[in-house]
Amino acid sequence: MIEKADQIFVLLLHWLVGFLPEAWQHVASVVVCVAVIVAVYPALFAVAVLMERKGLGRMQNRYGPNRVGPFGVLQPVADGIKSLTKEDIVPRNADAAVHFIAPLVLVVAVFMGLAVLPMGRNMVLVEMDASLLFFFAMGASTELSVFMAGWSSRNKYSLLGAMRAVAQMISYEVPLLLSTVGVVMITGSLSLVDIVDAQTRYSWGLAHWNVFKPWGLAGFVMFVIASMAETNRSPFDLPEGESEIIAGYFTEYSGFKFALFFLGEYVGMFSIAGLGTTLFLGGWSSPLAALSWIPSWIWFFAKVELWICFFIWVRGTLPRLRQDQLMNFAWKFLLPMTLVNLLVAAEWRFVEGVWLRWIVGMAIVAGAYVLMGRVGMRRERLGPRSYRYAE
Amino acid sequence: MSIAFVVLALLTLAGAMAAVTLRNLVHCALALAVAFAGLALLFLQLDAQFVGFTQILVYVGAVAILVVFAILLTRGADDGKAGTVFSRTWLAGLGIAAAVFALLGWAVLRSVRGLAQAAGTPAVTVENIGQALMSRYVLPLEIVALLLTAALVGAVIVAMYEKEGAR
Amino acid sequence: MSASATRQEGWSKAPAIVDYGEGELLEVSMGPHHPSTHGVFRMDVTLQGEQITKLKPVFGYLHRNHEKLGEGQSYLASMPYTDRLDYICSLTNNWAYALAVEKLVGQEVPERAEYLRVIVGELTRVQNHALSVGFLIQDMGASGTPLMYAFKEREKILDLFESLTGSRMMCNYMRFGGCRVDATPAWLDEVRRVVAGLPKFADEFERLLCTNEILMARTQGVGVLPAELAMSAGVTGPMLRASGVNYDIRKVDHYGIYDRFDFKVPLGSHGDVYDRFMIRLLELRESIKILEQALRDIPDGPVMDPKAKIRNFRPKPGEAYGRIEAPKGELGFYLISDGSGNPYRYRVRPPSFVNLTVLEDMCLGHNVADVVLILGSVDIVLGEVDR
Amino acid sequence: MLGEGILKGLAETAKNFAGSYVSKERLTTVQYPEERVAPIEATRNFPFLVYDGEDAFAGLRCVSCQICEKECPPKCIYIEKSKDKKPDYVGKPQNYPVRFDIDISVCMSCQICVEVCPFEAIKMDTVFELATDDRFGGLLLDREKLSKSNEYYHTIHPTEATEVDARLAEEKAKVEAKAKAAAEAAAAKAAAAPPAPPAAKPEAPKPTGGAE
Repeated sequence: MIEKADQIFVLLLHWLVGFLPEAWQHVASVVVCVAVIVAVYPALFAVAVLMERKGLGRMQNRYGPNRVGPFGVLQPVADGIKSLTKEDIVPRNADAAVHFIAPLVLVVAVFMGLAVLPMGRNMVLVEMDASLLFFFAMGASTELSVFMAGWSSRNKYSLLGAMRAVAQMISYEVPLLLSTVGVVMITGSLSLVDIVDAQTRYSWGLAHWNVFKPWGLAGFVMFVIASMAETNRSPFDLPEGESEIIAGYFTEYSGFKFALFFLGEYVGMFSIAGLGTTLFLGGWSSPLAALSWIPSWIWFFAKVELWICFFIWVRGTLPRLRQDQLMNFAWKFLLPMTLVNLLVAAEWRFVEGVWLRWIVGMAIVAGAYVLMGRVGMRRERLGPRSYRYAE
Repeated sequence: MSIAFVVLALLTLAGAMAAVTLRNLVHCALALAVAFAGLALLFLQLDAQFVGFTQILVYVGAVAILVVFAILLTRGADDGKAGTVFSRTWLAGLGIAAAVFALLGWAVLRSVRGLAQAAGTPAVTVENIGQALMSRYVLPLEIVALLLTAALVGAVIVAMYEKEGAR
Repeated sequence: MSASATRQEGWSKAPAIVDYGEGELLEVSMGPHHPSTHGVFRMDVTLQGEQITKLKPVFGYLHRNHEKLGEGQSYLASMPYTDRLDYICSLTNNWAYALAVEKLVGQEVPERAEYLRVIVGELTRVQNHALSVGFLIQDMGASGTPLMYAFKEREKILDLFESLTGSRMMCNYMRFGGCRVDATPAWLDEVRRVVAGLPKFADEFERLLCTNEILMARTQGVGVLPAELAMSAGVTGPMLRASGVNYDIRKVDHYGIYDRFDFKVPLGSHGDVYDRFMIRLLELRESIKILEQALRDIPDGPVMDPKAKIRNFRPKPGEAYGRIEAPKGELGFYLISDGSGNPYRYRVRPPSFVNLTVLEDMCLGHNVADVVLILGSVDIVLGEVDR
Repeated sequence: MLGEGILKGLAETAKNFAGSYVSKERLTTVQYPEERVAPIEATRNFPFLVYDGEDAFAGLRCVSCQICEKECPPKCIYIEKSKDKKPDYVGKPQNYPVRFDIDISVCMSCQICVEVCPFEAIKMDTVFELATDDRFGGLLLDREKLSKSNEYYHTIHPTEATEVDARLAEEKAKVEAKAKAAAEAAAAKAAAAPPAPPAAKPEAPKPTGGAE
């Protein structure tokens, strides 16, 4: 029974394609899977948008949307209808073709990334050796669409936003990639399925997730930070920093194209959260052996949603950085930290004693963190101040 | 010669043609990105996953962006609207192109002749590449890494000097 | 040369990249429709990359002929219009105007009315400072959370204003020689309750952001205003004090009954955005102290001088300048009377406007993101700038 | 300095998030059409004309003195004085407004008209749901729309209305006493000397502007 619930979608797929002749089955299963992904993630997108608006509202001592449907659950539907029926405006001087293609490229690229994520036991669309590489390759191609959008709008704010976005995404791709290298080093595979399998082991009832190791913890934190920057989430939302450059690269987008950008952004968030979950949080595995009866796909999506919640929480709290600080943070802090983390991963691999490798690993990570944080803040002469009073 | 190959080849060629014939530099750069992507797909079609993905990651993700940035930073996006796509030294260009084509053609023909003896293609997985890089080709790899590090240091120094000069 | 960037032909080319012979510059017109110009304000910004090389403030989009209107109607009729100058703090505007007219005619104000003025004035300062730091962080991109907390607190104060004066923002409360209506004991108790809750709000706000590394990185060393420049430009208010100049009109002029209260003036030492931000929070705490003292000492008595005239108010010929320490700086009204029912000359010295004049000096060399922040730290209200 | 500030901020928002489910203090929104805030007595919005008794026309306090029209800062009041007269609350014949229009799209709710009115005839209303799709006609209130009963005034501003009523009653009593005294005096005089002087005219209530 538990097995059935865990594999329900796989069984469903087999049952469905079983009606077809043998030769068609492979193609049909791919088509069905793609259709499911293309249907499920926009639905999740709707949920996430609602969650975001409600969560932000609660953090700000207000309700958030609660008028459309019970508790406002139909708000995303209303939003969707609104953006679909809105006029599609293309600026007169815009490069119409590029302006049109940009959102499509973005959405296609982010959906491609989802193909390699194992969303449950035996639930991965394309199983390949280099799936991590594939994911990053797809992530890299979103930058081009951002640039296309910004450039083709012929708007100064768009252009500034696109420049910011591209610079930011390129810069943060480096720490993002490097923070995952530790996982690859330890697991010895670029395949996401293998990485999850390596984490689905339990000792004393506790899972062997990568995040429970010093290099994994540090890598996880850096991955989270870099992923916020990669998906242009607050506090790294400079490309669309609405108080500075209106809406950045999609200033001149409206209607359905804008909705596509919005969708692309959120699906990008899901995919990167899914990747982070896969790499550090054990993918679809349960944290405790005792909880393994819960279906694997529930674990995966729960973790992704939790990740999104964290993004929302951060967005509700922090102000955004400035461009040069963003770059400094990436190149002078995150990048060295990821390199140090590689060292820690190597140490973990080669030091024998269980306690010794823990202590050494944590010492290296914490020492580097404190050192670099202190030096960085001191160099910029930043810190709390005290004030004098005149009578 | 499958249909997929024909489509991909046409896509790549169309991108490449557009990259050299379009008037708008940014359009050229985007067309170049299409050509890169087509090439990557060709690699994938040949089951060379690692090369294919690296092609996308490096060329579409980084090189194309670099080109675009270079265009934006150095000149207005559509300077050179006037004038033809042919430069004045097109004759020399033609000569060079012919020479390169001949060389490539010769190489291809030679390798085809060689391939005729080989039976089947070896399965090149990422794992194989990794093994090879870390064992057989470890020295070249280290040399390349050293070279890149040196280049990186050099770039940092150049950037630092510029900053000092600006102050 | 510069105009070509905005012309139609300029648009059809690359996005207005103009060569001034010193590299490529980008001209951006920030505003009047821009999310963080605090109203309809425009900055013609010339950028090199994202760095500001030139900034020209353009205002007047909200010009409503305030001063000329004041010259065309009776002294009393200008009172509700002053509400609309700095619409965040209408009560201090009322006060400054009432003070100017009282100076003009030598009108005395009853004791209780003075206390009421201090109470509503300091409440106004509290809500203005809360709001301005909230907006500042909003400009920094904090998606509204600090602003909402500030609004929540402001709401309580606005409710107090409404139950005293009848209106939340356009209070129109003060009259020449006192205040329009008296406060009931219940109202004063309510004020005591709200004031008792204010330190909690300040604490929460400080916990939320004051030690935040991102906030410090964004604000420290940004938009530095040297004390000499601030003084020579006539900058006043928290902005001047953040630059380290001890100048508070409450302490200098002792207008009203401010010499009876024990409060201090916080001073900054760097003059950057962070100092301005912190000075506002510290002043908020000082205001709470004043409020506590005023609420403790408020006497009974009339709130309006019985001899004061409302209709047919004709001051003798003369002139007067009344100024107060409004939340944003020195707010002054200059009046010349020719003996008729209307002022001959009616002039406002708006703090926002004068403080805005140093915007370019503070912004040069910083980038677009900082401009928004620096503008936010000036704390302008366009109703007052454009009048 | 190593991210504690950020963590502290996150804790603060988390506290507010959780608090919004348990504490009213952390969820201050009032869901407007269903819920409303408790009305604040001093609230003012747009002016209306008070009438006494049942009949809006007969009881109208306004005597069309046009002071409010003159003092109104944005000049949003338009009054047309009547040619004939009707008795006011003390019974004295007074003019009444034939037309009394307030353009509430111009009115800025400053309540100066209320302060200057010597007859307690114009007061501030508290209704705010005045949205209309007719921008000009719908926002131009005429005398019929402006006239509201004293009872209504008592419901929206009870304290103030009671004070006003007391004041009016006092004045009325004073006027009546005076009239009575004058009538008695006149009667006495009439009894004493045959050529009767015209009945002592009841004085108009003293302008009370500014007392409020």
